[in-house]
Amino acid sequence: MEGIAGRKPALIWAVHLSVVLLVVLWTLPTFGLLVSSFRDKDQLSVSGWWTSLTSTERNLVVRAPAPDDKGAQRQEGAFHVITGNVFDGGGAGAVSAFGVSSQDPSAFAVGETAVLKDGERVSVTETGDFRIEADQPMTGKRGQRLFVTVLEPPLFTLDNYRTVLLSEGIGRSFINTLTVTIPATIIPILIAAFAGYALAWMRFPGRTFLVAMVVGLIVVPLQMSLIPLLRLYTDIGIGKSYVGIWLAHTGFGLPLAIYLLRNYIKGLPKEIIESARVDGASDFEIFVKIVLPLSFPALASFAIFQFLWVWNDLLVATVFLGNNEEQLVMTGRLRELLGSRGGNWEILTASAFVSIAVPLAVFFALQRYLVRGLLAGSVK
Amino acid sequence: MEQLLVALGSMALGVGACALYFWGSNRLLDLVFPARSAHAAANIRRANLIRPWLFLGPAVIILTVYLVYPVLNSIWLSLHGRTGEEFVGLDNYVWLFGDDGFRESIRNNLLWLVVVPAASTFFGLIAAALTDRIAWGNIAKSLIFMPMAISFIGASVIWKFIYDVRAADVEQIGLLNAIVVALGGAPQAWIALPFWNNFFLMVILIWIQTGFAMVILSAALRGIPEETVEAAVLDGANPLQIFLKIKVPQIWGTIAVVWTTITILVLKVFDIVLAMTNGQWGTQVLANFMFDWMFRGLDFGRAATIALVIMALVVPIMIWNIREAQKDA
Amino acid sequence: MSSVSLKEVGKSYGRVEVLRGINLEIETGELIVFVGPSGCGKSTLLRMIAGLETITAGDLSIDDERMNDVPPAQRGIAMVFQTYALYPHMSVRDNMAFGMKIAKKPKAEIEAAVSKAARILQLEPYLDRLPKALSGGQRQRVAIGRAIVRDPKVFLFDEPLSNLDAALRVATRIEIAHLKESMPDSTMIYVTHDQVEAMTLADRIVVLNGGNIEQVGAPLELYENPRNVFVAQFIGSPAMNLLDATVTATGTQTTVGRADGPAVVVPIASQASDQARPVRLGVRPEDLVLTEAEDALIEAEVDLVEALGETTVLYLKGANGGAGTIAKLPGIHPVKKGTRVRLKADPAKLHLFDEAGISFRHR
Amino acid sequence: MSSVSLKEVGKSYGRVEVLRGINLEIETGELIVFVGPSGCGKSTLLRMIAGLETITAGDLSIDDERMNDVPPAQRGIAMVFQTYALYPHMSVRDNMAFGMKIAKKPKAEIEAAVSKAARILQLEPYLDRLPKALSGGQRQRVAIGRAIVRDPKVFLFDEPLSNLDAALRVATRIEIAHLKESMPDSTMIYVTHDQVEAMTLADRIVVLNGGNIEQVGAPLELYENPRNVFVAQFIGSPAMNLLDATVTATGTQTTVGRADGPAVVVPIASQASDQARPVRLGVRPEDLVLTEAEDALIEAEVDLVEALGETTVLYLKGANGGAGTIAKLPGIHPVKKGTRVRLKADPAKLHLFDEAGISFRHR
Amino acid sequence: ELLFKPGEDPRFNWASYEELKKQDFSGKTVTLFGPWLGPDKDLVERTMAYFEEATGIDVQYSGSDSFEQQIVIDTQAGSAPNIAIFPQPGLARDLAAKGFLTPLGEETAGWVKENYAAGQSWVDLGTFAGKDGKEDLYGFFYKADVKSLVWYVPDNFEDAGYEVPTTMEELKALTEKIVADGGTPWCIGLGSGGATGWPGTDWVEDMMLRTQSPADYDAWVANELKFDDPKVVAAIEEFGWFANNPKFVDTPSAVAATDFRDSPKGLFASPPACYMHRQASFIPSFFPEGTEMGVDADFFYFPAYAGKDLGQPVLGAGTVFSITKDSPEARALIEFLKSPIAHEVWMAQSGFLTPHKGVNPDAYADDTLKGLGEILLSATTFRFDGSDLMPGAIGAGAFWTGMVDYVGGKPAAEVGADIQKAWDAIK
Ligand SMILES: Nc1ncnc2c1ncn2[C@@H]1O[C@H](COP(=O)(O)OP(=O)(O)OP(=O)(O)O)[C@@H](O)[C@H]1O
Ligand SMILES: Nc1ncnc2c1ncn2[C@@H]1O[C@H](COP(=O)(O)OP(=O)(O)OP(=O)(O)O)[C@@H](O)[C@H]1O
Ligand SMILES: [Mg+2]
Ligand SMILES: [Mg+2]
Repeated sequence: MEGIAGRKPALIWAVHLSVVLLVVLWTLPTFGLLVSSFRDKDQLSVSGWWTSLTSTERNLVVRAPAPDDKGAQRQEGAFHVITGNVFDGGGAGAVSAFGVSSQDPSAFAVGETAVLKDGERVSVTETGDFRIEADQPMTGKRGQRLFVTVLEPPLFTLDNYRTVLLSEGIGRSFINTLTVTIPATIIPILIAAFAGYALAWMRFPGRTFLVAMVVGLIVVPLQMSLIPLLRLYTDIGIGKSYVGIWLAHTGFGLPLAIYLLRNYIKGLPKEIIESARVDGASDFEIFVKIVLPLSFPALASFAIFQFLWVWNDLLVATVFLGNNEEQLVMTGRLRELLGSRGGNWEILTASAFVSIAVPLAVFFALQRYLVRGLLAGSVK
Repeated sequence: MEQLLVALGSMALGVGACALYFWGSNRLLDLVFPARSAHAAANIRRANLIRPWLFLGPAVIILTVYLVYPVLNSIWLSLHGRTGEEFVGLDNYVWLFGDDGFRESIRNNLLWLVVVPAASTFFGLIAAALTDRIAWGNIAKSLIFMPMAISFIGASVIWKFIYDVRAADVEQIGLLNAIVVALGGAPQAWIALPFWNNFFLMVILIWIQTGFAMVILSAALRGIPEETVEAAVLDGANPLQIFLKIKVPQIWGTIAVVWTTITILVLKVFDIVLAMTNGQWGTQVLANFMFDWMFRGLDFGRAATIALVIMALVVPIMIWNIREAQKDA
Repeated sequence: MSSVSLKEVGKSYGRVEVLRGINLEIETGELIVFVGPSGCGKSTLLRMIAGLETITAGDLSIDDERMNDVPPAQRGIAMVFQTYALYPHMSVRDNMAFGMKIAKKPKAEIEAAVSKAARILQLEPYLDRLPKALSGGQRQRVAIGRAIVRDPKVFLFDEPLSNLDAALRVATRIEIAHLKESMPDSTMIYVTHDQVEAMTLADRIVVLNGGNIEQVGAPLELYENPRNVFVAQFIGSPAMNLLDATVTATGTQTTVGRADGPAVVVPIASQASDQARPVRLGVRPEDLVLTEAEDALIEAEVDLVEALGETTVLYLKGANGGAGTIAKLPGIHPVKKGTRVRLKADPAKLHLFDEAGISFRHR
Repeated sequence: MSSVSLKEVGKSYGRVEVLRGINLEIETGELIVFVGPSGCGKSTLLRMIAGLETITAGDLSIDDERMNDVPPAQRGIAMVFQTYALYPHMSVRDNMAFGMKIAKKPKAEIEAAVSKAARILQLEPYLDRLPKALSGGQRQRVAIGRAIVRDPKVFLFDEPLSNLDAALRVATRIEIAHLKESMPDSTMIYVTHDQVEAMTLADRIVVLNGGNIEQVGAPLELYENPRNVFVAQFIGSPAMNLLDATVTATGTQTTVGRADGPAVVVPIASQASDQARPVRLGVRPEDLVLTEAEDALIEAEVDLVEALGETTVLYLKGANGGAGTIAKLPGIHPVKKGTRVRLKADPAKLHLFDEAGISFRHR
Repeated sequence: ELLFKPGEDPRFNWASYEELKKQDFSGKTVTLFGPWLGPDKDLVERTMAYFEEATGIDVQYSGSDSFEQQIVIDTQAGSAPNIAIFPQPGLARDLAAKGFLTPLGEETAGWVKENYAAGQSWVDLGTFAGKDGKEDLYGFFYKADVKSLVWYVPDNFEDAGYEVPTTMEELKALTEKIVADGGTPWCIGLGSGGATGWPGTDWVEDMMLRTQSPADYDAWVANELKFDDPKVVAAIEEFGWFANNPKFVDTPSAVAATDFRDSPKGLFASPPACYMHRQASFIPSFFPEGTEMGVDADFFYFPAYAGKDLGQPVLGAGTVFSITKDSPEARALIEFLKSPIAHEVWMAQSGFLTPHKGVNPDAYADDTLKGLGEILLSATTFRFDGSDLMPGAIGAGAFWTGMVDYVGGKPAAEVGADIQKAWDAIK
């Protein structure tokens, strides 16, 4: 195909460009999230992530120490002075203008002196040092507000991740999630592989019906099952436990797993299985020694899906595992972080990224099996 | 550390118990009906009658408990009132078909059912076709597939960043509005924009599912015999004609499978709607509608009725799939 | 070391009867080949012997023991499949050892059996490779090795060579012939639809057609003395020419008259009742030779000439556009398309079939 | 209606040179066959002519027009693939019409062209079927029909018969021969590795080996007068036997002496400089006949006998375990394995090759 | 580990703490499940620590922001906690009707009536019909919120020369004056993820109390006064006067899409994006970090019309403690909630208001809280958040959607009719 004569190079360029466009469109949202998660939280909420490399102009409101506070006020010659720096509370940058009233926050350029109604004089330098002086001692419980226009350099920080990762119990949740996810990925695969083999290669009455049933059950919305199942668990004493959630994930993942694996196993060459039979292998041995190794691509690709699903699941986990410290899973923990800090984009971004890191790793590790495994057998 | 051990222990226990069942039950069967004895033939025949059920046993039991029973339970519930105690006949169904929320959900769901599978498959097909022709196609594929690994909730966070809206006079931090503003438009509250907001939500699922469609379709495209394409080249077809008239028709089967899978997903997914709008601004869909009635309305009868409608919507696809499955059974 | 006997064996898939009333005795050490057109039931019969298909009628015995209900592994057979059916995830060594491992044989014994088989088949250098790293011929050798290792009473081969290219097919065929020689006690049953394979390998050939046995016999017997039209045409390539004729005189010799040629006297006995019977006169293309004689068996226009150097094949037009005859002449003959040629044959090499297709020699 | 000319054509994939310095003039109306062992570059050459592979060196002209950079569809060629390459989703009719539809030909013209091709190939009953509902032979006919419809200057065939079974292969081969006859003006280039096909169909055969042309010539010329050992062994089956020898006398006839047999006088000229030269004496298996004479060309023990009825093939053991010789005797010969036989050959049919493998007749 | 050492701080009623010690439940546990997460969770745990310390009961609190779904599933499935903390009484009533709650008994009802300001109304709010239809006290209110508040930045008012309005008329005038001055008066955001729309319901409820009589309000909550009644429609339109005037709000096109947690940030922007924000007493949690209450931000009572003689109505809300799985320990915990110390310890931290008359108001951590507490205790008319009292399908469904639709441009009458229709459908 590559070598066809008379091909136009323009066409090749068009293909490259289109792919670039597609890739950009598809990665841009995630990329934005990634960039955002490293940004300073104050910048994050006022400027788009695409501006993160340029300095941003921000209007800050700073309150000078209240005159009534001890030690805030000094006498310098004839004047009573309050000094400080607008960046005392954090941040950095160059001040370009300031104001003393919310009505006109950038009334004065740096270096100028603003005179307040009560005669106090305020000046701010470019580095953010401010000075308030008055002829009489100043009074009041509220400090003077200073409005400064600051050109802030781009700020990147790992704080967001620190907050998320170091938040209490996240390690525990990580282990909990693994405890849920690994068996909840392996058990359905094991059960489905056995069932898939039986449905593909063993002869027994009712096989066709079972296959039809499996396909039919793929579409059952799992929300229907939550309450009856939890009631059942409570009745038989499983309650909220790992066993319960493993089985639940197994149940919900099973129809698709059986369907995919059966298709794949059915597509294995008949002769290989017969050959093993002639070699004296029982069905169990055929399954374990021949079918299982040969189905690895299918197992892996289903594993990806089941893993992603279980890892990202919140509903099933909260229903069957409970919310207490000992049992909370990652998604639950992150949602808790979000729930209590809904407005904090920085937590939102970092925690969203933390939550997709492991699935992404699993995906990249197993993706090469994906195609082979999923497709074989399902399409003729 | 101790947690870790407990975790490892219970994982091993869970997986081990499952493996042990299969191994043990087979072993038991072989002991009861030994294959190398006087009645070898009869024993083997008897064992072969039982063995499929050993293999299928756990699957059948779990499917029954986790899926069949809840379906039956739902049917029963749908004929009962909110407490699930008084029998109300078909009242729930009558109510449902007269309900505005339901009509809105059905309308939106139909939109979703048409748009999402179509768009995902379409973009997946385009991506597959294009990435297969270039050297860095695999990298491109991985990147396009990446959203698949992101949870619906995570995706919602990501897209909130795209659809975010600020007052017209401050800087937009939502990408879409930033673009609109840069082009001289006024910022829009995208997810509140009647009717169109449905599409903004669908975009999220399309974004997620395109990778899936792409991966599968790309495999199918590569399975097309090269010679048919070369024959078409000789016949004078241009690349577009080859794609549309030669390649696409040959992978219809796969396209149908991809389409079905995404369709089923569309009907089941409620997370995106829940997280983005919870059905406000006219974006209700059935799955979320059901969720609403179950947990806000606390009316299990109605929730079950909606669930059954969701299932009913998939029945045609289900029948088609069952037929396909039986063809090679 | 074992004889196989089939008694009235039949096979039905539901209502479809695929094989019926198969009777066959295969002796220890024999190499029997099943041939027949596609779909005639060769593979099915073989798989029934292997135990991979249930036998729906009749009895199968190996060494006088009824085997109908014995599972494949216990029948003492080994099978080589057309598609090799190697376990793709196991090395050559493990492929060959699999059966013995399943049977929990001691390690040393397995090792010995595998290396012996590998030596016979010259597979030693490949023992640790995976099947995908082997050529087609090597794969088929591994498949055969796997069978040898099991030390079976009966070897079953289902078209083992049909996935190989022509040159490899010849080479592997010769290898199988040598293998047979080196294991004189093993019974082998071999399925093919390639008659060259059948002719060259078989002690006896079983010709199957439509679920029935048409003829059983040594290869040359089938060639020289086919029981009926089917066997006559199936064995030999190009197929035997058949000329319509009518018996005009009977006795130890039979005279037949023909519409489009002279009468022929064939040295085959016939009865008086055969008088005036419509028959078909069979003559193999390679038995025809060019002649100048007026009373040639065949005189026809040449439709196509295939000069292969070694032989020259003439495709002759039939009378009135009917089926033509084919002649295969040794060496190079400068015959041109469109010329008329005359051909004769040694009367001893002619065959005579009645309306039912049965050879006069076999009545 | 068109001639094809290749001038110093070569092809490299990156550093790998697959074809080099191919010079070939194909005349209008000729049927040229490319043969050669697998991987020698036959398909690559054909695909370069088709435009499916770029030409990395030299010039390709069709009708004296340089074609190197012309896209495939504009070259006036049509190609038939080994795997048929039918569009599986289109009916037979649409398959044949596709090219014309793409070219936006008027409906009536398409209709006429399709029905004409269908008539020629007897495909009329199948026009509305999908390819999957056709047998292999029918599919290949459709593929040929698709080529005919395009009314090309040059037909290209890439092993069109190798997916068919033996009987169909013969039948379809004959059909192609007829097709060629009915279109005397079309140039055809045909790739195969089956020498029977090559011999029977070709006007001229091009023998390729390792990216070079070994010999170009009419089929019988190659058989009777191979230019070198490669061609000699490649054409004819089983391959020509080669016996080591040394020139002992030169002149219009050459005498060679042999270590393991009597001296032989071959009616081939040699020069004085050839004296004492080590040579190889070639004799085709089918040219050997049994003899009782003491001074037989070959005397050896029979290793294996393949009795095919029509012929009997003897595999003879070589001296000291070396490569044996093969003899192919017409008819049935009651030779037993293990006996010693003597074989002679007509000296006129012997070949003589020098150390470089070049035939003495071609020097 | 106790935040305030017993016996030390005289603001606290340590006697009530000592009283608790008389019970001994060592080794017992009680499970508590509520909606509080993060800092709120720390607060409740720190408070419960006193109960644990005194009685030896281990309190296991877990929180979930999908509490509403979770508790439904858990009660249905029989795996309920001992005590559930409902953010609103509506859901508790539904569960009581299904028989999943245990009555708290006459004695507790009497206690609430005695000790809570406007005791009877708290008792009424916590009294539901059980499965058998019999009315009982099922919900114990602990931790209240005042909703009729407007938050502002005093300095901004000062800079612009605005006065805190004391009547609705003044508020409206101020709103228009700010617009005339070129500013934006209000920040309104109804967004709340899955619960989007609820802040709008609070507006409407406040407007109902300011335009109609308390009796009408009660009738409306019980749907005796229909949603499409002109009175209700008028209240919705009152809300619209503020929210639907593009000049009055910060992001007019995105009122519904702006998250209620982001919305107040406009107050603190420079220049201010808006001057006022009407929201309940919990909102300071979402003010920018370092905001000092009383200095950087303050509140004033969302005023009533001077022209209408409806007094000073206050809209409030509260969390309801109910026993979902009965046990002596659960009972003991309810008893604990009655003791002043249980209130005072939380009051002294943050975000806690109580109608308990027997606690020391000085225990409030700051003046703002104290002020809020006073509003709660001295309201002439106190009414509970109506949407919380309506059935879930309305109060947490149709009403929310209606608000979203309304700020999206749907006429008030239609919105009212839609909600009423939904209400009719659930009967
Ligand atoms: N499972 C089945 N159900 C019904 N008919 C079957 C089944 N398997 C095989 N047949 C039929 O049995 C007949 C014999 O099949 P078999 O495979 O034995 O033929 P064969 O002689 O081996 O042909 P080939 O040379 O093509 O391998 C065929 O007509 C086939 O269609
Ligand atoms: N894309 C490629 N890159 C590198 N080498 C190639 C490529 N395609 C073909 N070749 C090599 O070119 C040589 C010629 O290949 P070609 O397919 O022409 O052989 P062929 O004579 O047609 O063989 P066959 O009879 O098996 O079809 C082979 O050695 C092959 O390995
Ligand atoms: Mg080739
Ligand atoms: Mg409310």
